[in-house]
Amino acid sequence: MTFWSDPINFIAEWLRGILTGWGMALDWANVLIASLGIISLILFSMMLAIFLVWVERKVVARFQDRVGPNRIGPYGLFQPFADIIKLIIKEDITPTGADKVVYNLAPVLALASVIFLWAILPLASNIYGVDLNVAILYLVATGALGTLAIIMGGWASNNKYALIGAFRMVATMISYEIPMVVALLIPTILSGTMSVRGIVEAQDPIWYFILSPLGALVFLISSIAELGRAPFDLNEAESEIVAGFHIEYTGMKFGLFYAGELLHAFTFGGLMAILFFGGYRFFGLEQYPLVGFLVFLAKAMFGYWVIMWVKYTMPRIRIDHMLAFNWKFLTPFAFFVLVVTAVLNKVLSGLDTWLFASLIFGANLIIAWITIEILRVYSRRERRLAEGNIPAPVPPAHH
Amino acid sequence: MQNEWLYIGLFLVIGIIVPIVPLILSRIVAPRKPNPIKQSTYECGIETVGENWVQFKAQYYIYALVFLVFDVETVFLFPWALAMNQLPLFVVVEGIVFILILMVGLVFVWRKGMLEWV
Amino acid sequence: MSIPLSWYLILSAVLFSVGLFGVLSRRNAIAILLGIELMLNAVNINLVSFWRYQDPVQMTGQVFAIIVFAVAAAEVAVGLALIISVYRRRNTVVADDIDLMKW
Amino acid sequence: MTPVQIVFLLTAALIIGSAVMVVVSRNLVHAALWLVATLFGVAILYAILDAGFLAVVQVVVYIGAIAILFIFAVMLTRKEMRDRGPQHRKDWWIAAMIGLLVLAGLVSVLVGQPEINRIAGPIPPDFDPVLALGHALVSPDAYVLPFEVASILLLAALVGAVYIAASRKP
Repeated sequence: MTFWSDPINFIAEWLRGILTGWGMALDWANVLIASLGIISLILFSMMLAIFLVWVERKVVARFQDRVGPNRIGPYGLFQPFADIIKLIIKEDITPTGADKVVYNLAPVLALASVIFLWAILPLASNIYGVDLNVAILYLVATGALGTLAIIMGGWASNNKYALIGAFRMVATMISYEIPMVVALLIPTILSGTMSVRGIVEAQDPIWYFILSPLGALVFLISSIAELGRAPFDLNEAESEIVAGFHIEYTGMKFGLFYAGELLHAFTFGGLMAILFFGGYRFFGLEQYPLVGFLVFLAKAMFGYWVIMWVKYTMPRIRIDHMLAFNWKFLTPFAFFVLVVTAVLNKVLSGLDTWLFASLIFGANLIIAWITIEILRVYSRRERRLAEGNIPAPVPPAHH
Repeated sequence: MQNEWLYIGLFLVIGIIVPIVPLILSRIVAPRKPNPIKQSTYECGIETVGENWVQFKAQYYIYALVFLVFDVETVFLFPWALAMNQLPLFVVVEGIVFILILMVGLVFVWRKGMLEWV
Repeated sequence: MSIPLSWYLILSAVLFSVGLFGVLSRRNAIAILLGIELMLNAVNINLVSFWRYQDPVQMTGQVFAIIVFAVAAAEVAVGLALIISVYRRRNTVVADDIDLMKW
Repeated sequence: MTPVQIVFLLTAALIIGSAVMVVVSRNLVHAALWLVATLFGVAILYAILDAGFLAVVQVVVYIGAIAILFIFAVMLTRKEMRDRGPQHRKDWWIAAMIGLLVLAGLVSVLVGQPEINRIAGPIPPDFDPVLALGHALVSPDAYVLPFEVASILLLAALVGAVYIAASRKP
């Protein structure tokens, strides 16, 4: 085994040789090597989060026709480090009446629940934490911990805005978790496995984006809501509840929430790439060393960019509209797509791969067309109703 | 099997420790000069009135309720999704019946007007 | 797997008793439901450990555990809905004060 | 003592300790958070028992849904029971006696059993518990009826709970 084809395992083998050579028991050597691997994986994700601060600020600046950070370092690249130093040396204020333990635990849990996701993320065909056979449900479970962190933070701050923000955020997250889980069922059905690595390997000739574009769309929408980003950022809603559940958090504790949010967005981009866009695969290029890793990062960054694109383009939606959109449209729609995919996958399974793909893609197109037609008829009716009820707007006297 | 979970356990432990490190660093470096005004609860510039308790809409609870039932049922669908490929078509029909029963619940809640934000 | 079956069973017995104590001693109806959750979890530990220690190829224990999940979810949904409904009408969540059905 | 046994004992301490905190803590939100810790400990136990699917389902369903529902309910009914006043009945010691009695009874029954100290056999290497669970839940000659009945049970719970929670003051 040469170094370049499989660097991680090469280093692991090398370390294992050294450690057992020192007389360490093989089990403990394995645990130590696994810990080192975990620490480097987490540190990589943390460095990525720091880099993402720069990416986010630069991209939003470009969307808004500004320059963005450009003073510290080339293209402002060192800006996030300045931010971190600032966050660390800021005084940490705990409001009176806060529940100290829960208050301090919440930001840690919020960031940790995102870090936990990296345990199952296959970064390349041979760089992954663990190939869990229930990985899909594991990522739903980490989302549950994130929800818990938010409600803990909102409650422990002893602030009305924080509690309202937490309630809104949790209502959003739990509502949109249903279509997200249903969207996760679609790759599970198509590949017949819950291991993310198995799902990536199963997308051999055809990405699942082709087999289930609607599933990918549902996943994108519900993950944006899960992240609490615009247009679903009711939890922050600066103009109404100032900043939502993290209003009372200062200094590094706020920093943890912020880093968690950015890393979460990127991780969802990565999951999007893994579940629907073939993960680290790119037309056979992934056999070359490191290419798979770079391909994965590029795809994840693209997913992250789409999430940012939506965020900085759309206005905020009202909370009743948001929840109604989920329960009255997205959830039934996701279940419908799931049923159609399951039936077609079963009925057409004997066919040739490309025929299978084109039939299932066609079915998706038909569903999309029917849905859009129904929505058009419905919205026309609603508009008529609204126009009938509301009196014509009175022109303003003068400004 | 157990080795995978051992790895996950290690990951959870280290994943909790890593976010604590900057907090400890900040605890060491950052100044600490608390005073009552600084520590008062933020409320758009006015004094806080009353406790942080505010009357919540029961609507939040209804959404959580609907979510609970849906969550349990969609989790049940995962074993079905896994086993589907190796079992006859009848199994797909079972899953569809399962989903239809779920949809009856959604339609009921919808018809009752409980999904409206009143 | 070097753990004797008895460890699981005793752990689950302790958990069950703690839950039972919670159910019997608490005044708040929500706290009583919390105790019931503990008892259900004790039951589930038993089911899963019997599955593992008998014949893992027979999935009966796990299937039962899953049914218990569903029952727990249903119980919590209806129980908390009742408590909230009573709270709205009578403004109390103390189980002893909820005596509508006593006479 | 093997590492697995140490992990088990730590988990057991977590479960029992936080379960005790659930039943004694005065603040109900704290009690609910301690319940989360207990449930997480039980999830670790499932992972030790090779029931990976149940471990994640425990976190998804119990922590992600049931605990959240509990916290919501506590906050919705918080005005009246604000941690003032006694949280336990006056005759709580009777409850403690009953609890201890039940524990003693259970343990005495357990101790008499012949196979109580056996060690679990290995899982067959090519046996996938998750897949087997899927087969058991949906194949017609296994547990398909409980599977569908569970769905109807949950439907009934949803209908009943929404009906109760939605009814306004008369």
